[in-house]
Amino acid sequence: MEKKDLYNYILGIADNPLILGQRLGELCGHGPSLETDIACTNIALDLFGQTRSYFQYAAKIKGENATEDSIAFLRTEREYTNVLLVEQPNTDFAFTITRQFLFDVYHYLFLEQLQKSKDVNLSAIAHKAIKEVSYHQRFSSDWIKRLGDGTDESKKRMQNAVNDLWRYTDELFHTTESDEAMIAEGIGVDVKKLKNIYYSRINKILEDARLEIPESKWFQKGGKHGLHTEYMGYILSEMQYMQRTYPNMTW
Amino acid sequence: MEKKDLYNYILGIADNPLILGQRLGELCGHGPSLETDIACTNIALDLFGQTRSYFQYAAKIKGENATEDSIAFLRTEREYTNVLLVEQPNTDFAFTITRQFLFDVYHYLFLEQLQKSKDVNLSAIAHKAIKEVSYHQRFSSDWIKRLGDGTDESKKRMQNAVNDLWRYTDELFHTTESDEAMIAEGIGVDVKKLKNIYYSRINKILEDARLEIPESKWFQKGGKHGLHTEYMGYILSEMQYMQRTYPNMTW
Amino acid sequence: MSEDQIKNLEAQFEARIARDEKIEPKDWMPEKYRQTHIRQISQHAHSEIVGMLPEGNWITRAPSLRRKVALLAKVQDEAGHGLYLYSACETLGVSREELYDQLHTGKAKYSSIFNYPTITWADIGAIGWLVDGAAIINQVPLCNTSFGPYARAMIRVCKEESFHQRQGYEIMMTLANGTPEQKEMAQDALNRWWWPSLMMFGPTDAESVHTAQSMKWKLKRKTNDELRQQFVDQTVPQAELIGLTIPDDDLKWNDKRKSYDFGPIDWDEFWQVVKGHGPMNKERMNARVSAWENGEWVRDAAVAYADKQKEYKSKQAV
Amino acid sequence: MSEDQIKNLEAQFEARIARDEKIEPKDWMPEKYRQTHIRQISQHAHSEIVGMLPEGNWITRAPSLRRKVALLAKVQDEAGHGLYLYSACETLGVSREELYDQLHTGKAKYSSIFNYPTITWADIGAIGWLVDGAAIINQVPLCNTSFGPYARAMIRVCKEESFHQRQGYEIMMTLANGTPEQKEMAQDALNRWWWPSLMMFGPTDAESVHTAQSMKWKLKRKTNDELRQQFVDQTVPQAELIGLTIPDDDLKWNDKRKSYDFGPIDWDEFWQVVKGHGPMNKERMNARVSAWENGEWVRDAAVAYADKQKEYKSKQAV
Repeated sequence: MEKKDLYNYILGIADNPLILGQRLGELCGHGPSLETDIACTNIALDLFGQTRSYFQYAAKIKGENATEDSIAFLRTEREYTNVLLVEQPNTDFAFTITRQFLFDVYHYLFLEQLQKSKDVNLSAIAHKAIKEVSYHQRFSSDWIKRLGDGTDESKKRMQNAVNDLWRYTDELFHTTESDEAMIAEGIGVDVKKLKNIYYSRINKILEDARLEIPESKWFQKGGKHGLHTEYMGYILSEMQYMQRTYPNMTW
Repeated sequence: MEKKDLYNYILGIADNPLILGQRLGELCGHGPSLETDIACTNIALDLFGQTRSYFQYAAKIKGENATEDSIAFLRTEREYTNVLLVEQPNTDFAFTITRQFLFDVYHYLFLEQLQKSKDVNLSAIAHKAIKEVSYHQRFSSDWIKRLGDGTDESKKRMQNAVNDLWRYTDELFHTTESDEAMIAEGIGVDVKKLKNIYYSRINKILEDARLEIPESKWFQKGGKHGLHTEYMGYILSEMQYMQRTYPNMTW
Repeated sequence: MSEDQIKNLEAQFEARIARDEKIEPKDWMPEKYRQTHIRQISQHAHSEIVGMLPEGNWITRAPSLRRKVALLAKVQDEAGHGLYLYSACETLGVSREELYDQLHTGKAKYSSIFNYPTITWADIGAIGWLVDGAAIINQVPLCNTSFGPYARAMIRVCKEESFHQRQGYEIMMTLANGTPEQKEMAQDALNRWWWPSLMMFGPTDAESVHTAQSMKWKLKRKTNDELRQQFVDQTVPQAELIGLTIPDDDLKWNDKRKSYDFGPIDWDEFWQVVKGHGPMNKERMNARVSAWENGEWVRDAAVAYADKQKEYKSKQAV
Repeated sequence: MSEDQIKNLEAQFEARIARDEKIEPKDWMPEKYRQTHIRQISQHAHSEIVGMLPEGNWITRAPSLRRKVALLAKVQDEAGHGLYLYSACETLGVSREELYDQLHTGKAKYSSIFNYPTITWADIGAIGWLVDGAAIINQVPLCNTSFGPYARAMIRVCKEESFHQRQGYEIMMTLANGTPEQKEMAQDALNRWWWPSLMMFGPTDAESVHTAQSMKWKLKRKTNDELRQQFVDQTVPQAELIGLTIPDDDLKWNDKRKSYDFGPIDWDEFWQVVKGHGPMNKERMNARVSAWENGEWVRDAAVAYADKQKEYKSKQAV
C-alpha cells in the first residue's frame, strides 16, 4: 500500500468538514435565531473535531514534523481536496441549510461504510463521527421540510438554493486515484455505490418538503482534484492568515 | 532629524491611498455603470501610483533590503497607520462615494501643503499627485450633489452614509509624534490647521447637495496609531495573501 | 387590593428575601422588583448575545484547530447563556421578541465592553482573561440573588465563565511565553483591554444609582468600587506571573490597605461608549439587527410550518 | 421601396464592401447586416464586461504593487473597450439598456472563456498570454471589417490587447523563471487555460454557421480552424521559450504542413459551457445582474438630478 495514497485519502475526507466548518463559523452570532445559531455552531464544532482526528492521523502517516495544523493551514489552494459543495457561500439561510443537508446525507452514508474500513483508525473515527452526523442530518432535514413547506417566501428561497447547489452533488460520488487505491485495499469507501441511495434519500425529503427535484443533468466537479471555485481563495486567505503571517509559532 | 520619524511620516501618508485603493479595487467590475466603474478604477490607479512613489522613497530611507512591496504587504495590522475612514466598507455606492469625498477634500488640502515641504521628494510626489486628486475631488463632489439632490431614495442613502462616516473625519486632523517632529522640521504638513477649511468646504458641498450636516460631536480615532476597525484584518488577509503564502519571491 | 394589603405583601416579600428564600415567578412580587429584574436580566442576556460578535470575529482566523474549536465552543456557551437568561426573563412576563426589540431600538443596554474591536488574536485571550474575569466577579454574588430563575441561571453561567477565564489566561500565557512578536501582541491586548475592563464595574459608587435597592434584593452585595478593587487585586499578580505589564503608571501595592492603588479611570471614554459612540457600537447593533431582519423569513416559515403540522394532526384526529 | 429598388441598394451596398469602402451608421444597410452586427458587436462588448470579472478577482490579492497597478489598468482597459463597443453598437439603433437586458436575460452570449475561474495568480498571466492572444488573432482582421465604427473601435482594442498579451506573457515568464512553486503555478495555469483558449475560435468549420456571410461582410477573413491553427503555431514556441509544456500529448510539428498538429478538442465541454453550465456561468451572470440592480438607484438619481438642473437652467433663462 502506498503511504501517499492513504495520506491523500484522509485529506480527501477531512477537507470537507474543515471547509464546511469554516463556512459555518462565519455565521456564528449572525443566525436567524439563537437556537439555530447554537445548532450551527454545534455542527461546526463536530466537524472541526472530526477534522482534527483525521489530520492527527494524517500527520502521523506523513511524518516530517507534520501536525494537524500544518496540514490544515499550510497547504496551497490546489492542495485542498474538499468538494465544491462545502465551499459555497452562506448566501442566505436557505443556502446554508441546503448545503448542509446535501452534505449531511452523503456524510452519513459515507461514514456508515467507513466504519467498516480495514484501517482501524479510520473506522474508529467514523464510529464516533457517525453519531454526530446522524444529528446533523436530522437537523438539516427538519429545516428543509420546515422551510420548503413553510411560507411562499421560504419555499421560493429554498427552491432557489436547491436548484443552485444541485450541480455540486454529483462530485460527491467521484473518485480520485488515491480513492481507488484505498478502495482496492478495503480501506476506502466506494462512494460510487452510494449514489443511488443518496439521491433516493434526498429526493424523499425534498418531496416531503414539497420542493421540486431539479432536473438538470449538468454538474460541476474539480474540488477533489484541487480545482476550486473562486470562493476558495477567500476562505483560505482568512483561514490561513495567522499561520502565514506568524509562521512557526505555538498558539 | 530622526530617520525613523520621516519613515513613519511617509507611511502615515501612504497607507491612506493604499487602503483606499484596495477598497476601490474590490469594486472593479461591480459598479453601478460602466462610466463610474472606469472612474473608480482610475482613482484606484492614481492612489496606488502615489502609494508606490511614497513607499519607494520610504524603502530608500529604511534601507535593510526594504522595498515598496515589503512595506506594502509585510507589516502587521498594528503597523498600518491609515485613518479609519479609508478602511470602511463599500456598503453601497453612497458609502463608496461619501468615503471618497470625505477623503478627497482632505487629500487635496493636504497635498497643497505637502508641495511646500522642505523634503524635495515629498514635495515632488505631492506636486504630481495633486493634479490627480483635483480630479478625484471634482468627481466625488459631483456625485455627492447628484445623489444628494437626485431621488428620495438616493438622498436617504446619502444622508445615511454621511451620518455614518462623519465620525471618521476628525481623525484626519490628528497628529502623531512623528508627524509633530516632521512639522517642526518644515517637512510635514500641520494638518490641524486644515480642519476649519476642510469642514467649510465639505459643508458647502453637502449644502449644495441638500444634505444635512451631521451635528454629532463624537468621533472615532485610532488608525494613525495602528488601532483599526475590525474591517482591517480582512482587508489585510486578502491583500497580503500572496506575499505571506509565497514569501521571498519575485513576481 | 387595599394599600394596607399591599404593604403587608411587601413586608412578607422583603422578609422572605431577608431569610434568603428564593422568589419564584409564580410568587407575588412588587412591580418594581419585576421591572428591575427584567431590566437587569435582559441586559445581561443582551450582553451575552452581543458579546458573541467580537469573539466571533476571530473564528475563521483562529491560529490553530485546537484554538478554533475552543473559541467556537466558547461563543456557543455565550449563546447558551443568552438563551437561559432570556428564559429566566420570560418568566417575568415579557416575551423574547419584546426584549430583542428593546435591544435593537437602543432602549435596552448591554455591556459596553463589547463595543471595543478585536484587533488581534491576543484580544481573544484578553477578553477571556480580563472581561470574563471581571464578569465573574460581578456575577458570582448573583448565584445567591433572590430571584430563583436568575440565581439558578447564574450558577451555570459562572461555572462556564470561570472555564473561559482560565482558557483566556492560558492563551495569554502561551503568547507571553512565545516569540517576541507574540509577547508584544499579548502586551498590546492587555494595554487596550485593561481600562475598559475596569470600567465594566460601572461608575464610582458616588455616581452609581440603584445600589441601595439592589443590595436589599441581593442583586448586589458589594459596591462597584469594591468589586473593581477585587478585580485589580486578583488580576495584577496574574499579569506579573506571565511577565505582562499592567498599563497603569500609578499602579502600586498599598501595604496598609493590603490592596493595589491604581490610577484614575477615563470616565469621559466610559460615557462616550455608554452613550453609543464607542468604536463599535454602531457595528454591533447593525450586526444584531441584520441577523434579526435577515432571519425573519426563517422564523416566519418555522411558525407557518408548525401551524400546518398542527392543523394536519388535528384533521387526522377527526 | 420596391423589391427591385431594394435589390439595387443591396447590390450597391455589396459593391461598396467589395471595394473596401466603410459602411457608416447613416448609410443604408440590409436589415440582416444591421442585426448581424448588433449581435456580434454587442457579444464582443459583453465579453469585455464579463471578462473584467475573472481578472477583477485578483486585484485585491495581486502579489506586488506593480502587478496590482498593471492589473487594474488592464481591467480598466476592458471596461473602456466595452464602452466604445457599446457605443459602436448604439449607432445601429439599439440602446445600451436593451443590450444589457439581452445579456442579463441570457439572450445575448459572451465569450465562454470567462466562465472559467481564476484560481491562482498565474491565471492572470495565462489569461493575458493565451486569452488575449487568441482574442487578438480573432480581432486583428476586424480592424478592416466593413462597418466603420466597429473597425475603428477594433483598431484601438487590438493595440491595447496586444499590450495586455505581452504583459500576460511576461507574468508567465517571471513565474516560469521563479521558484519551483511559481513554475508549477504557471504550468498549472497553462494546463487549465490551454484547451478553453483553443475553444475560443469556435466550433470546427464543419459545424460553424454564419461563416460564408461573415466572410463577405469582412466580419471574418479566415475560418475558425485556420485561426485556431494560427494560434497554436504562434503560442507553442512561446511556451517552449519559457520552459512550459503545452498539455497535449498529440502536439507535434508537422514538417509537411509547416504547422503543429494537435489533439482533439473536448467539444462536450465546449457545449456545456456555451449552454450555460460552465464552472462560473451562474456566478458571472449573478455578478453582472447584481451590479446592475444595485446600481439602479444611482442611475435613477443621476437622471433625476440632470432633469432638475435642466429645469433650473430653463427657469433662469426665462
